[in-house]
Order: sequence, then C-alpha cells, then structure tokens
Amino acid sequence: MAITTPMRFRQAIVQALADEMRADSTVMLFGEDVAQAEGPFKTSEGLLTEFGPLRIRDTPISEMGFTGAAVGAAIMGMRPVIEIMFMEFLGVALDQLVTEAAKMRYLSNGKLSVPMVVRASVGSGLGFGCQHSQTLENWVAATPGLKVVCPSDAQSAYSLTRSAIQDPDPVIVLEPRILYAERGDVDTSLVLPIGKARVLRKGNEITVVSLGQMVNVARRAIETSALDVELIDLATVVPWDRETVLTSVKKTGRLIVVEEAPQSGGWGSEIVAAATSELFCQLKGAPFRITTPDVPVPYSGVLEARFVPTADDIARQLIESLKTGTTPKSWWELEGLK
Amino acid sequence: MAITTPMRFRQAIVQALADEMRADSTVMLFGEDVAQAEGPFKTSEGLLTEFGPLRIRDTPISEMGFTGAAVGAAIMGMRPVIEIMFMEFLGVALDQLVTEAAKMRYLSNGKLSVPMVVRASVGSGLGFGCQHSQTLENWVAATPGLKVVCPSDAQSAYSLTRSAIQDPDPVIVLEPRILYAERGDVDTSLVLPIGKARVLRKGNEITVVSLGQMVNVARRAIETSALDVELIDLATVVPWDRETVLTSVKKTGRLIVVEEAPQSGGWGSEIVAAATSELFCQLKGAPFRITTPDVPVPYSGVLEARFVPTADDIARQLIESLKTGTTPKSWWELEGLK
Amino acid sequence: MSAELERRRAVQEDAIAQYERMIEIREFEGQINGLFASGSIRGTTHLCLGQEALAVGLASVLRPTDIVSATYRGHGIALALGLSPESVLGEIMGKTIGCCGGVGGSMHLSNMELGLLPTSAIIGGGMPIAAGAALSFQVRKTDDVAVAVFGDGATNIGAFHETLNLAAIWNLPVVFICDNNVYGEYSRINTTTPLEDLHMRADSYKMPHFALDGMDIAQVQKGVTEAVIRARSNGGPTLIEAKTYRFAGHSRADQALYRPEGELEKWEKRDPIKLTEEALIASGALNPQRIIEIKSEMKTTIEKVVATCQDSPEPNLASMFQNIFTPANVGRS
Amino acid sequence: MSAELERRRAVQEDAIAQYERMIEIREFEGQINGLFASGSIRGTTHLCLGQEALAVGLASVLRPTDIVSATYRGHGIALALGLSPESVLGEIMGKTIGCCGGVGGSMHLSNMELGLLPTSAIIGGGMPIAAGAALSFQVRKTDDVAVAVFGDGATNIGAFHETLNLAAIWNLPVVFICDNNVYGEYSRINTTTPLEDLHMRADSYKMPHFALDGMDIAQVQKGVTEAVIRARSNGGPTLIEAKTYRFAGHSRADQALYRPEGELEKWEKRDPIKLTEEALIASGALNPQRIIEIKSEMKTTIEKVVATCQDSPEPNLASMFQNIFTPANVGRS
Ligand SMILES: Cc1ncc(C[n+]2csc(CCOP(=O)(O)OP(=O)(O)O)c2C)c(N)n1
Ligand SMILES: Cc1ncc(C[n+]2csc(CCOP(=O)(O)OP(=O)(O)O)c2C)c(N)n1
Ligand SMILES: [Mg+2]
Ligand SMILES: [Mg+2]
Repeated sequence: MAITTPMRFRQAIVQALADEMRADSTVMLFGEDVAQAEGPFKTSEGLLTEFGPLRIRDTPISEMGFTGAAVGAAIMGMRPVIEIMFMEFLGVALDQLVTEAAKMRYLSNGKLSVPMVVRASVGSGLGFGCQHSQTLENWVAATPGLKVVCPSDAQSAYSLTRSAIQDPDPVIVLEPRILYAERGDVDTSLVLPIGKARVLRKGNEITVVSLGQMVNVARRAIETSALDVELIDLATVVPWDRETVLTSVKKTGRLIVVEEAPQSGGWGSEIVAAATSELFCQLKGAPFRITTPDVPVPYSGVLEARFVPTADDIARQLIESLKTGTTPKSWWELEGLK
Repeated sequence: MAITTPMRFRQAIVQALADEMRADSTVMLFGEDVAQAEGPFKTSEGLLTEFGPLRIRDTPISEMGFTGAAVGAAIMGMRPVIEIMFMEFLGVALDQLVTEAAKMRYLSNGKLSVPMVVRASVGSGLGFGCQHSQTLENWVAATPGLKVVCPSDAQSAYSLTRSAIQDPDPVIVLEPRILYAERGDVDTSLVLPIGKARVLRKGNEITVVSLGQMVNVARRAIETSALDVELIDLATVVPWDRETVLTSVKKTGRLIVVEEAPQSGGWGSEIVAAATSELFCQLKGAPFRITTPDVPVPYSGVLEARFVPTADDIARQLIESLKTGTTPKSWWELEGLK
Repeated sequence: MSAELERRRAVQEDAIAQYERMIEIREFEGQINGLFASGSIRGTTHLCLGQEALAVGLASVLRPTDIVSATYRGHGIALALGLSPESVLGEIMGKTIGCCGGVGGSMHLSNMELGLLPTSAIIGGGMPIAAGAALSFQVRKTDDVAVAVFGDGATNIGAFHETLNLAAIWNLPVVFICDNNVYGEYSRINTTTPLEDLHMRADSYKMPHFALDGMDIAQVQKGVTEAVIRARSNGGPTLIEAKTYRFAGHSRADQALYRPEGELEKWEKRDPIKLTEEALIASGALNPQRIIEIKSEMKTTIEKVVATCQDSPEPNLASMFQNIFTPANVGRS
Repeated sequence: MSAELERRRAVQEDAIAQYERMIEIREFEGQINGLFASGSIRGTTHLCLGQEALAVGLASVLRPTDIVSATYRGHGIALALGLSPESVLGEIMGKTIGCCGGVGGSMHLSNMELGLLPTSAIIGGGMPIAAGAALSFQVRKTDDVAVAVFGDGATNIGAFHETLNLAAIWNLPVVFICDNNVYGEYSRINTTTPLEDLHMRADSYKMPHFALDGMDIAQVQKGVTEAVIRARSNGGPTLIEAKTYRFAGHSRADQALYRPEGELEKWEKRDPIKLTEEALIASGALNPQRIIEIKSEMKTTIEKVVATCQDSPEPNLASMFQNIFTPANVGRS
C-alpha cells in the first residue's frame, strides 16, 4: 500500500524541490526572495538552510536576466529551477523561453539540452487584481520546444515538479496560486510523467477536461450533477495527452472543457478543436468550453468570485448539454451582460 | 466606380500612415530605423521628410522602452504607431501590451483610452531562421483589451492600418513580412473595419477561413480544387468576426482553417472550437485545421518551403475531406515524419 | 473646481495643509491592517508609512496637468495628489465608491483629472509610460512634465535602463524619482545591487542626477522643483534618488523580521512627520497643542471614511464587463 | 583531437596562424555577397569585415572549455573559435554539412565542442545565457569562463542592464565584450545613446571596465586576457568595449550610404589585417612575399569550401522534425 503524507500544496513543492536537490547536485533554485525569505509564497522553506547559498539564491528584480541565466546554466549541465513570482512577470522575459530556450536544442543540431524548470504562480481568486491574476498559458502554448504542466493538488504539485526537474528539456510549471494553502495527501513514490493526463473519475456520459484550480470545481459540479461524468485533469498543457482525452471522448461522445482562461484564446480551444477534428463522427453532442469571460480579472471579491466558473455554473451546463446536445449559454449570456 | 492604384503591400502601409498623419496631427511613428533609414522594410518611406523629426523618430534598441512610451503617449492623447521589426522582439516587451496597455482603460474606470498601434512583421518564408519567422498570434490573442489584425494584401494593409490608427484602443497589426513586396490594387476610399472578416470568394460546399500570407495560398488551392468553396480572410484575429464565419459555416456545413501557426496552440483552434460549439448540429463533416508542423521554423530553403501548407496540400485536404467527411492527414503524417 | 482638485490645490499652497496631508496618509495607512484583520480588505496591500514626505512634497510641486506614474505602493501619492480618502479606501475595499469602481484594487489607483495614471503592479511597468506621457508633452509643446516614481529594487529591471536612455536621447520632460526605501520585498538593496547611490546610474545616460533626503519635505520640494523646472524648460530628464525608509513590512503579511537590529529605530528618529512638526513649530506656524488637535481630527475623519466605504455598495456584475474597450468608435473618421 | 579542435589550438598558439585566420575570415566574408547574388544563399547575413582582430584575438585567449555567446554577426567568431569554413558556410547555405545541419542559418551558428553557444538573433538574448554558463562554472567550481559578445546597440536593451547587474552581484566568471562598431543597423551610436564610451556603463554595477583598440589584435589579446584572468580567479565580471568599425553594411541589402563622408576611409587606414601585417613584418615573422602567398592560398581554400558546400546535399524533410526535444527520457530517474 502506498504511504501518503498529508501536506499543503506549497509544501509538496518544497518537498519535491528538496528531494530533487538531494538526489542531484546540479539542481539549483533561484528567484526573487526564494533564499533568505524562503519564497514569497513559502515554496522554498528550509532550502537555503539545507542546500546553502551556492545553490539557493535570491536574485535582483531582473526576470530577463535570471531567466536567461537559467537557460545558460541548464545548457552547461545544471538543472536550474527558477521561480517567477507571478506569471505576468514573464511578460518582461518571455523572449528567453519562447525564442531562446525552446530553440536551443534545434540550433545546436541536437548537441545540447536545456533542462531548466520555470515555476510560475498563476490564476485568480486571491484579490491580487488584473496584473497579478492571469493564467496566460497561451504565452507559451504554441511553442515547439517547451513543455507546460499545471498541477491541481498537492500530489500533482509534488510529482509534476519532480518530473519537470528530471525532464531534459525546458518545462514550465504553472502553479495555481490559490491552491498553495490547500491540503492533500502525497505519495512521494508516485510518478506523474509529463504529457500524461490524470483520469480522476471514471464515467460514461460526458468527458470533462480541466486544469489547475478548475479541477476541483469541476469535480464538485460533477458530484452535485449526479451524472456519470469522466473527469480528466489534463495536468500537462503541452504536449497534452491526446490518447487519454480522445479515448475518453470516444467512449462518452461528449466533451466539455472547464478552464480559467478567457473565452477568447484559452487553451481549451485546442482540446475542443482537436477532439472534433479527430472524432467528429463519434460525437453525440456539441463539445464546448466553460471559461472565464473576456474581461480583465476584476479585483472586488464579489466580482472575482463570479469571474471563474462556479460549480453551479458547470453543473447547470453539464445537465443542460446532456439534455439538448447543444452548447448552453454562459452565465453572462444568461444574465445579458455581454 | 472605385479608383484603385497599384502598389506594393509595403507601399500601402506607407500610404496609410501618411494619409493618417495628414489627417491627424496626433499620429506619430517611432521604432528602430524608421526615420532616417525609412524602415528596415521600407514601410516609412518619405515620412520623415514630410512629417519631420518630432513625429517620426528612430529609437534605441529598447522595445520595452519605446512600446511603453507609446502607451504613455496614447494615454495623453497622441496616436502613436510603433514598428516592431520582427514580432519576436515583443518577447522583451510583451508586458507593456498585455499587462499594461490592455488594462489601462479598465484601471482608469473608463477615464482614459490607449489609441496606439503596434505594427509587427511576422511569419516565415524569407530564410530568416527560427528566431525571426514566427507568427506568435497567441502571445496577444487571449487578452481582453487588445485587438489584433493581420492584412493579406495591399488593400487590407492599407485599410486595416488606417482603421487601426483610427481605433480608440490598442491594436496590433501583424504584417506578413513575405507580402511586403507583393503588388496589389488599392482603393484608398475602401474602409475595412476592425472585427470584420472579408469574404473573398463565395461558395457553398466548404468554408475556408484563413489569415495573412496563407490567404493567397488557400485561394490558389481552392482554384485548383475546382470545388465550390467560400474563402474568408479573417483579417481580424481578435475580436474575430463570428457572424461572418458562422453564417458561412451554417450555409456550407463544413469548416477548414488554413493557418501558418503551429498545429499546437495556433489561433485556428479558436475558430474550429467556437464553430463546433455553436453549430454542431449543422456540420456535415469534421471541421479541421491545416497548419504548420510543431517545429521551429527551419532555415534551409528546401525545408522552409515545406513548412507552411502548400496549395497542393490544401487542395488535397479540401477534396479528401469533402469526400470522407473526416479530417485528412497532414503531409508530415502522410510521410510518416511524426 | 472639483473637491479633489481643491484638495490638490491645498497641498500646493500651504505648509500646514501639507502637514495635514501627511498626517492623513499616516492615519489612513494605519487603518489598513485592521481592515484586513476584520475581513474588509482582501488581496494584498503595500503601505507607505515613513514615506509621506516624498508623496506630499512631490504633489505640492506639480500641477494637476502634470502626470504621475507610480506603483502598487501608491496610497500616499494618490492621497497627496488629491484623491479623496473615500476613493482610495473605497478602491482598496473593492467598492463602487472607489476611484476605479472596485475593479482595480489597492495596486491600481488612478485619477486622470489629478494626473495620476493607473499605478502599476509590474516593477518598472510605469516608467516607459511616464516617458511616453512626456513625449506627448514634447510633441504638443506644452510645458507639462511627467514624473515616474519607482522603488530602489526597480532600478535593476530592464525597463529602468531602457526608459532612462530613451528619455535622455529624446530629451523628454520627465522626472524619475527613485524612492529608495532600502528594501525590495524582503531583500535589502545591497544584496541585489552592487551600487549604493542608485542615482549614479544616471551617468550611463549622461542625465543629471542627485540624492535628496526623502524624510524631509523641504528637501523633497527643493529637489523635485529643480528637476521639474529643468523639464519644463526643455532641459530634459533628471534622476532623483529619495533616501527614505519603509516603516512597515513589504506587504500585508510581512513583519519585516529580516531588518538588522536597530535599523528601524534609527530611521524612526527621522520620521518625516516628526521632522515636519519640528520645522513648523520652529517657524511658529504650528504649536504642539494644534498638532494634537490635527491628529485627533484626522483620526475622526479617517474613521468616518472607513465607515462611508464600508457602507458603500459592492459593484454589480455588469461592472466587470465595462471599460475594456472604448465605447462606439470615437475615432476621427 | 578533432580537426576543429586542431584549428582552435592553432590560433591559440601561433601569431602566424592568427593572421591566417584573420585572412580566412576576410576571404570568407568576401564570398558571401557573391553567393547571395547567385542565389546560393537566401535570407539575410551580417558580415564582420573589419572586425577580424576581435574575433581572432578573443579565440586565441580562450580555452575550448570556455563558453562564448555571440550574435547573428558571428561568422568571424565561429571561424576564429575553430569551426571549419565548411560547417559555417554550409550552415549559411542551409546544407547538411552546416554546423546545424542547415536548419539554423547564418544567424545561428553553434559548436558546443568549441564552446560556441548557438548565436542569438535577438539583441541582448545571449547575454544572460552567458551569465548562466558562468553561474554553472561557479557552482561547479571550475575555472572556466563565459564570454558574451554583443554590439554597441545592444547596450540599450534591458537584458544588458539586468545581466551586468546580476553578474556583478553574483561575482560571476564572465567577460562582457561590447563590439562597438559605431552602428546599430543604420543608426550611428550617437543618435541612440547619449554616452560615447559605452564601457562606462559598468560603473552602474561597480564592475571593472575599459576600452581597447579592437582593430589591433595585440590589444584585444591583452585586454581580454586581463578580464579572463580576473574571471578565472574569482575576481568576477568585466565589461570591455572594443572600438571597431563595420566595413560593410549592416546586412545584405545595406549599402551604408548613411555614413558620414570619409568615415569608412579613416577606419580603413586602421584595417586590422593591415595592422597585423605591419606588426608581423616589423617583428620579422612574415615578409610581404609570404603575405601575398597566404592570401592567394586562402582564396583558393575558400573557393574550394564554396564548391564543397555547393555540392553538399540539401537536408531531407525529416531533419526539420529532429532536435526539438531530447530523445527518450535521459533524466536521472
Ligand atoms: C516585473 C516584476 N517582478 C517582480 C515583482 C514582484 N514585486 C513586487 S514589489 C517588489 C519589490 C519592489 O521593490 P522596490 O522597487 O524597492 O519598491 P518598494 O516595494 O520598496 O516600494 C517585487 C519584487 C513585480 N511586481 N514585477
Ligand atoms: C530585441 C531586438 N530588437 C531589434 C533587433 C533588430 N536588430 C538586429 S541587428 C540590430 C542592430 C544591432 O546593433 P549592434 O548591437 O550595434 O550590433 P551590430 O549589428 O553592429 O553587430 C537590430 C536593431 C533584434 N534582433 N532584436
Ligand atoms: Mg524599495
Ligand atoms: Mg554595432
């Protein structure tokens, strides 16, 4: 029987970092306030003490500089992990990931690899306002050469972080900030490979694909709906697990993606489009996405609570779509807000 | 009858800039080598001479600096146009568009607007290698607050550039670099509003949606296929013209998106997903995308010529999909390359 | 003239009003932690306790047509520029009464009438925007100036470098004010920056620069005035380093336990409010009795503001769909 | 030892070999325009004519285990570091014989055995990467160094600023070499940068810095050696400004008509090849006759290289699908 330990999501990250650093002396961590202060979100607690200032480092506020430094260190055989406090800050450093790191192996004729990990906190729900609450998967999603994962609970935070560090190529780990304090049971021997989705609940009527903080909301919705839904935590956004998702949709004939990304341009379009192209004849109803509206993330608690799809929204749309076979209206269309 | 003038795509841009600058003294242009040298792609020929150094300016190599300067100048009532020589260079400045400009109106409670235009050359085909050939629509596509257009010929280069400058909000104009030298007829009185697709060819069997440099390739494919295809130049990527596209798909029952973006994460997923969600019951065959493969843009002429979908590829897939109702294989799947 | 413009004019003209505004800021910031504890505020917030002289000194020197770009640590600057305490606290509480209707929050205060651009939560984000505002003044040939206020930590981000260079080569009417409060988040500036006198970085752009005592409102006024006059008269940009100190932690959660012993106490001896009181008493403009009254009145005022904001309605759902794009097409043709 | 490592060793040891390599670069670059005209090369290309002393001087001082990050203007540095002319020209022609199998092109030469990172086409892009390589040396406690070569124009991009600050605060073993060839594209440096001596910007990071005459290979060797020794012995980074001049236009299409009259001619008097010849003749190491022979031999060699590359096969379609991800999982566990 697997031995599990209860811990918070953020502690699972600390644990994964520590376990990797113990196993491999080339693993190092740097970012703003990750060393002395042990991380703005306490995701590096104890690491400076255990691994010392050569491997655990605070950086100046220079995302381009230290992201690029990770690229260079990785090329030379280190396995740097960097922390981007809020995903938005990659807006000043995206070049180093999309246009440098992702292309380095190609441009070396296969002579080098870039085994770096970028950890970035993402998402809404904590009242951080519109410049600190986006998910922004799309910034990195259409980039051959990058891998992108997103844990949804303490277990996947632990296992995906380890897989990301072990991966020989650049991996971006999107950490839903709202989950840092959540508790879960972690089996440290469980491996979650990159590129593999997690089927969290078996079902035959509808396939729901979700990611990050929406996974739990989708699960609650499914439970209240009392429908026979298969819930897939996509876990890896790039390259996403076509096999698991398409096998499920083949079985259920119905696909709903539940995502925090905006209606326009969110990652879920990729899943819906690919599933439709490949399985058109086997679909029993319109596949669709349940998303956030096309608005900047609002600050007010009242508004922000309504910004992400709620379990009620999702349950309503699950039930209605099963009944009608068509795409139900979003809550803001229902309320005439757009 | 409309009076048209023959000109090159890049000249149409010059003309649009000049016409706007004559009409409005708040319009200005800055970027690297746009003044003295009249633009690395000669898209500002004659402008310094006519409008002088106050309004036409060379900048240092500081994309973050001058993009942000455009945001500030726009807020204060100017209509700055900036030139980003290659779209990739926004990788060092994306913050100013996605996280600043797009949110400014929201964060001022509607008290300010940001009437700026970002012109950025995009795409493959000229042997510029993988750091100077991407289209990267996805960097800006999931951002409420930004508009994104992409001309496909001299006429739309002229008309969309003018509409972009006249627009009160930030607009990004993606200019397919390979088209700069192409000739076309321009009617300077023709207005192409932002958000409106262009139906370039009426048809009843299949709807093809395309963008930028792929529009002409798709047109050639349609002509050789001898099928009754409706060709839509999407023209605006955000907010895309749901009405025109969905009306067409309602009529034809079939949708194919032809795009230069990579198979994973490209903008076409949005169109396929939305059309499927809304029109599922009216579709007669699998909607699908014809894209570039998930590889960095290769340099070699032989490889780059094969990187974008060819007219032959497209024609084959049009014909096959009409016959089978399913999604045909991409050329690299056919050739067993992936 | 709007009430907020009146508030602005007050600090422009009168030393007592300036002192009162400093007290207002001190009182205002003092309320925030309690409001967090009671659940009236969520998210995060960044107090400017100890930095009141810079905020008010700056506001007293500028015109409302000048433009200021500041940061998430912006309550004090907003109040100093004239935003009403209701519109600032209301925004922090996410209420309709807030300057941004509640959709912005603590990190994004703004008021275009008073020249406050939406404050940025991205380090360095506001700097090129300020330069752009200055560019517009230059092209239109007004004599307004733009001011960018940013922290010590911000001097290590690329935008700082690009903006200063651009402003210098274009000779823009902009004043860069580095509010060196010794810390960037939990990092003491000397652990991230090899240089002690940050204003020296202006040499890289052949830009005039100097440091000033940011705890002394008179020094702030003198220094900023010098730079503003240069900017107004086509003399180009200036980099000012205001030496200040952050009396509170970086943000809500932070207790600032990383401070070397005695450091806070040393700086508290130069508390800007204390220094101002001493000066006003010395000049005879105020007496100790009046100071006690002002503080007590201000306490009452701010308590009322809190009550008003707490009673103000929550925004309705429609408000999150507004103000993304400019309505209709207000373009020219 | 591979033939390319032999080529590297040659320039490390011998002044004549260094001179020959400079001639090789000159000859090589001279061929490029013709190859464009004949359609053998597409895209764009950036010649380093006039900058041969910097390339060869640098390569002569470094070890193959040191790491160099350079730019799209990288043919000379690649050849100097030891890449064979076939692997450089082959890459520029997009052939399988190229160092990158033809998928990279002129702007992206690389050879990890010789310590050349893929050159970057993004201004400033390679700078933090070099710092990162230096970081790995520091953590692993080797005494290798990393070198970042970049242009004058690159000193205005944010990455320059962030990288120098990071390298300074971490005391990284990295040498920054600004190849100030007076122009960034079509802009003379003084039109985009208020400072003339760009190395002075290192003062912002308390980093040692100096200028050197980039036309004189002995000066290059002396200056780079000083910085490399400092880096190898834990002395941290240095910023060197090599004063050079770009004899050709910015890229293929550019005729450089924007140059002030007489400027090119003035710099041509200090042609690095001429200066090297004078020095070698003065020291008796070479005579004029031998110089003519070397040039003529090199001409023949490069013509053969052109022929070889022209005969080399085009890549097959499969090659564009390779080397995106590392095959299998070569991770540890
Ligand atoms: C680009 C970017 N990187 C990191 C952060 C996170 N962050 C917020 S405040 C802060 C410290 C800034 O320090 P300083 O510039 O000294 O300003 P202060 O907070 O002291 O006023 C950091 C690192 C950010 N907001 N933006
Ligand atoms: C971020 C970025 N902005 C702009 C460019 C376009 N560009 C290519 S070369 C160049 C000039 C660079 O000048 P300099 O740094 O002096 O190098 P040189 O070409 O003279 O070697 C520019 C602006 C780029 N490649 N990357
Ligand atoms: Mg600070
Ligand atoms: Mg140069």
